[in-house]
Amino acid sequence: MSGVLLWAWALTLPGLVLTGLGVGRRPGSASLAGPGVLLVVAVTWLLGSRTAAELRQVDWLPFLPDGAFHLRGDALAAVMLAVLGFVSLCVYVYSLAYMADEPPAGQRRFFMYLDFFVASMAILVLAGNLAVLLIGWAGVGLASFLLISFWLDRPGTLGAGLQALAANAVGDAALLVAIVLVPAGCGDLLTLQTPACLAVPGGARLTASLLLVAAAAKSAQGPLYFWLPSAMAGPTPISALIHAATMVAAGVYLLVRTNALLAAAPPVAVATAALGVATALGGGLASLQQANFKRGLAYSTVSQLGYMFAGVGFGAPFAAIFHLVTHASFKALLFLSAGVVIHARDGEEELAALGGLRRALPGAYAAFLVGSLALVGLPGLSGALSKDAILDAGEQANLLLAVCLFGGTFLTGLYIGRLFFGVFHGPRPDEQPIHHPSPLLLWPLVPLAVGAVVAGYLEWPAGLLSSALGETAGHAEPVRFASPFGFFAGLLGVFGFALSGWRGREQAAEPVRVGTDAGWVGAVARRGYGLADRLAAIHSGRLGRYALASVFGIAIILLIGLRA
Amino acid sequence: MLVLGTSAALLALGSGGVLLRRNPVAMLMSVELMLNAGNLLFVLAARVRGVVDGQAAALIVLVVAAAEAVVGLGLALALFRDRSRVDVDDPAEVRG
Amino acid sequence: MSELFLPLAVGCAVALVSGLAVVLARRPVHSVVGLLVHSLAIASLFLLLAADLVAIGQVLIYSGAIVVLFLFVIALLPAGGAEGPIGSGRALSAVLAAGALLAALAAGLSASLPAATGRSVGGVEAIGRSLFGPLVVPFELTAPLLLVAIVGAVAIWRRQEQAP
Amino acid sequence: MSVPPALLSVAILVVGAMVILTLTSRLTRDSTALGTIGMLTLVVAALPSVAGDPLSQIALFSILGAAAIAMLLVPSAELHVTTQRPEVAALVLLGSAGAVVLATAGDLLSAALGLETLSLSAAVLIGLGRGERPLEAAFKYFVLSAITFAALIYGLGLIFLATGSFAWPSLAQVEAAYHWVLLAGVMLFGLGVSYELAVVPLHWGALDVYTAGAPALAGYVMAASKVAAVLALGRLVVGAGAPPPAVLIGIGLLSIVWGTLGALAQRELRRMLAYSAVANAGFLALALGCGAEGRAAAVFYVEIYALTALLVFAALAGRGPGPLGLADVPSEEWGATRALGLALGLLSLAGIPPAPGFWAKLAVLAAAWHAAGWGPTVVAAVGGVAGVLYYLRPLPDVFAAVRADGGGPGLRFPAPAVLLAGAAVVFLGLVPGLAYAIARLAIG
Repeated sequence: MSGVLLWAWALTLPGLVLTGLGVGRRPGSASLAGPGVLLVVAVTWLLGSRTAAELRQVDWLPFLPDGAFHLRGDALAAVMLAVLGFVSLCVYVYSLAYMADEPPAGQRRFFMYLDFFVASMAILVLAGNLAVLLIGWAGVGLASFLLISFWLDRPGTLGAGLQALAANAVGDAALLVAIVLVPAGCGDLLTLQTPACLAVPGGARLTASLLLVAAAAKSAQGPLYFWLPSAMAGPTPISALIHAATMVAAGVYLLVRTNALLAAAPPVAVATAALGVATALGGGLASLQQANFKRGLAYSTVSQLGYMFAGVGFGAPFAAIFHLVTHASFKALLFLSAGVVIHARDGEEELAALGGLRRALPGAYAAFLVGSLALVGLPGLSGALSKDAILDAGEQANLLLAVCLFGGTFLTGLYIGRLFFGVFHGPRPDEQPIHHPSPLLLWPLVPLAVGAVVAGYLEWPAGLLSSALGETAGHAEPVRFASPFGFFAGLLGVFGFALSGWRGREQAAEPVRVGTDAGWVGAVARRGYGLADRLAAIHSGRLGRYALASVFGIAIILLIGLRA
Repeated sequence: MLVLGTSAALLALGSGGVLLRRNPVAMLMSVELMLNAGNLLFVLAARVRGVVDGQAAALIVLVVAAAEAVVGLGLALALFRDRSRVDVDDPAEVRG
Repeated sequence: MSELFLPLAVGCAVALVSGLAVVLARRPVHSVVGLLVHSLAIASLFLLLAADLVAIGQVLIYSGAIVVLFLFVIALLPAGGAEGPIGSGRALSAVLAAGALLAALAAGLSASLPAATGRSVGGVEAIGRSLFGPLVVPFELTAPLLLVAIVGAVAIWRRQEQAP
Repeated sequence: MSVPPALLSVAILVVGAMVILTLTSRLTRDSTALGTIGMLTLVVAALPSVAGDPLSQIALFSILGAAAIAMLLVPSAELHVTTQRPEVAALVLLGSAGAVVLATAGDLLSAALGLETLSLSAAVLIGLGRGERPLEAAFKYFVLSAITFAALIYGLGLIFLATGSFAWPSLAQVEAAYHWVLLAGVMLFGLGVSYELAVVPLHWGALDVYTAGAPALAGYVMAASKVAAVLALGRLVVGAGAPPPAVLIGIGLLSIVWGTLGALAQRELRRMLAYSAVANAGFLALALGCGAEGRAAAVFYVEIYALTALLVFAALAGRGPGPLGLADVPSEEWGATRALGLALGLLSLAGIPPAPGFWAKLAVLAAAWHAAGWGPTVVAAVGGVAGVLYYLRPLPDVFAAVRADGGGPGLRFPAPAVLLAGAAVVFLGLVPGLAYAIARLAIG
């Protein structure tokens, strides 16, 4: 079984080829088996003997400090694969219906991108060293770009995809530097913190900071958050799978995987926590200001990823992974039920045009309610337990940050309540027709809703998840839970949620305009492209100028070379 | 020393000519000046070093100069023959 | 060496002045005449440096073939190859660039030069030994180069002549 | 006297070219026979590599490989006069001969002759393209190359003055009095070779050629000259210890920044590729300045880059020489082979692992970190990842335009070349260690 786990990343590739060749009556149906088998493999491994497996082909890339082709299948990887398989299976089924209006070639392309994404994500979590991690890391970035830009004829999709690429590129640059600066023989994700591997100027702080930058870019933290809301230009299933449940959590995964390194660099750990808390609060505030349904949810994702970062920074990698697991199911649920709404309204995403859909779309209504309550942390639901774990760790590690995070739960209640009541309650703003969703759109919501309710009990009270993860997610001692801190945080969230309901639909739909959208990105992009245009304009095509520049260049380089 | 200085000056003079002239043929003639500077250097070095290879190399470079002139003039002729004005800065449709 | 100084100086001066004429002459034909004089001056320098065979080659190939080729092409160019006025900016930048190149070369050459000693070598036989001895490979490699030049010139001409 | 294997290959290439030229009138109509003779020559010319050293092996394999792909593309090359295919094939062979000489020459005078053979054939090859634009590009390329070649010859004169021979020089062994003369000579010679590399500030002519030349021929010119130039520069740096590493690194970083910014500004695919070629040349120059590991990385990089660029240009061959605006990509007629070939090439150029372009960048970065430290590594890393912003831009359009049945009859020819180059790219991506090991042996 362990050997199969190592090669789980290849499971969706047959589907990719078959779909590409046009197999299957309904485009994409040939791809369905991939994530299903992936889920089965991961769960079987977790329920079975849980023997870790490794594959190490040394000197695959002889020029790197650690250029082995190195896969490692362990508990952390299996948990991530299980989440990936579970959410992607739901999303695949959902997409069969959601994308059914596309031309067949487009549907096939969509599923091929999805298959490619799942394979890349699986490589990412199975990677044993930085070099292999990069394959998955870049692969998911590429898949994200392609899927954000999937609807090419719609304005802004390409720009949104390029934004995602740009933010990813920042992280990739940091990762590239990290991969070459470690001493020879280093690169294994688990041994980066050993003294031999920290023998570089800068040591643990430098390496850990570079990984933090990479993770922040992938998980839309801090100033690099800007691409995630724009990424909502892609189809909604993509927003659920890639930009909520799995890919954006890759940064969290990386930090958890290398948590020993973070522990060796306390200042960076504090920075991680602070970054997470700031993003959790900022994301929550920003969500309140969105006029667009999906963007509101996207900022919620930014905010929740901030909780996970805070958990890692507090020295509780297990809490972060736990929240990652619960968040994957309830956020995917929220997005998919939002997708039902958007599909029913022919792509309408503006909050001002949505409202009063409670009776017309009871399935989506129920699903969104469950997801919202799990998100705000209604005691007993999954989100409550995992958030509790993070807050609890924060209380012990850094009380000030933990209190800020505690306050953040109120924001969570406010913004999700605003979206929920704004879309489903109140009067209908117009009388546009509503398509009733096909069963294929609704069925995938059921397992996700179940997950959103019960995922927390994977850990509480029996400690199943922490015992399964063991050392792979730090010293995963079972969390205390039902701490007063966490309990009151849940109540605060519910209070915020109720407050939004009480304020009513009209106010809810009205976005609070403060203007925290990333202005700096636009400015940087304008400057950059302006500079590029000016530089390109130097190339006038005139031979005289070119010759002049060449002779001057030769003279100057000769002078410099003789003086150097 | 004198000849060495002359060759360096010729190289610079030729490069100045390439930059100054708008006529492609004059430009190529200036390039020939630069190549002549190199040849002068070869012969001088053969003398200074007492190695005859320099002179032989100068002969080979003469051949190279001829080959270059042939191709260069061919291209210039093809490009400018149908134009009303001969100016190397005129064909600027391709902007790298 | 000292008895050679004066002739060498004259040769250099003629080479430089005629080179200047090539660069500055307003009409291309004058440039060609300048190139002819320049080539002969270089050949005389070769003679003074005891490179008889190279001098002969210079006269035959340069003065004989290349200069004539330039003349032909000028005749074929529209308007006799007359060029437009040259702006002062272009002149200034050309002088500056040439000056920069000269300065860079001077920086390399003036730093440390040994006294010009040397002994005269040359003669047809010695060059022949060189061309078929140590330099046989480069000598043979002129063959593909010339082949490229011939094929290239013909092909470019055919391109214009047989264009649809 | 035994003939070095590389020279034997050169002789075979020249003979092949002469055979084609002799039979021109017959081969004009029979493109199959033309291709057969051309490919046969290339295969036979590759045979001597069995007896060669790693340097000549790598030079022969990469240059002749590029020539083979170009030979497959000759039938689809957009020529001004379509009856000139035999001349084009002959010039490809002769240019390859020049490139092999430049890369493997035993002395500097031979290297200079090889360089001139290569750049003259390149200028003519480009000049034969359809329309006025290729001719203009060829003329500019030629004049600029003539300037740098004259500087190179002067540098060769200085080297001869300093050492009294045309052997590959060494700064460490020259008499102290001639130190500066030799340094100046090596710098000028190196700059002359760098023109083929297309680094800033000698990139102008190459930019025009990559932009306006017929794709089939521009790809070949780019690949052959970069491979040969890297090998020659690498040998120069090993032997002479000059140009100084700082200069190479400086030129490299300048080219990376320049090429990246320039490519970001482009709205046309060919021009974007041309500017990105400058950025890639920057990586090569940077690597050449980074010690033994760096030189190996440079050779590794140039093999992969040349192959990938050939793949991209092969995929663009046959569609006509005109500009291809990024906005017009969807309306192009893309067969599945060409579209996937283009996509694979772009992915590799952008540095998406496991495409080999990414390994090449990593190899350069690793060498840069050890030899040049922080600053250059970070600049190169940022320049490298910024590539995704322009290389991947057309990708969604290309994928969306794939039709299994697409591609008219005129686009049939490039398919074998695309498949050949694509297979090689995939191989290098999965087994990068082999190519790196050979590169290390050749010039480390």
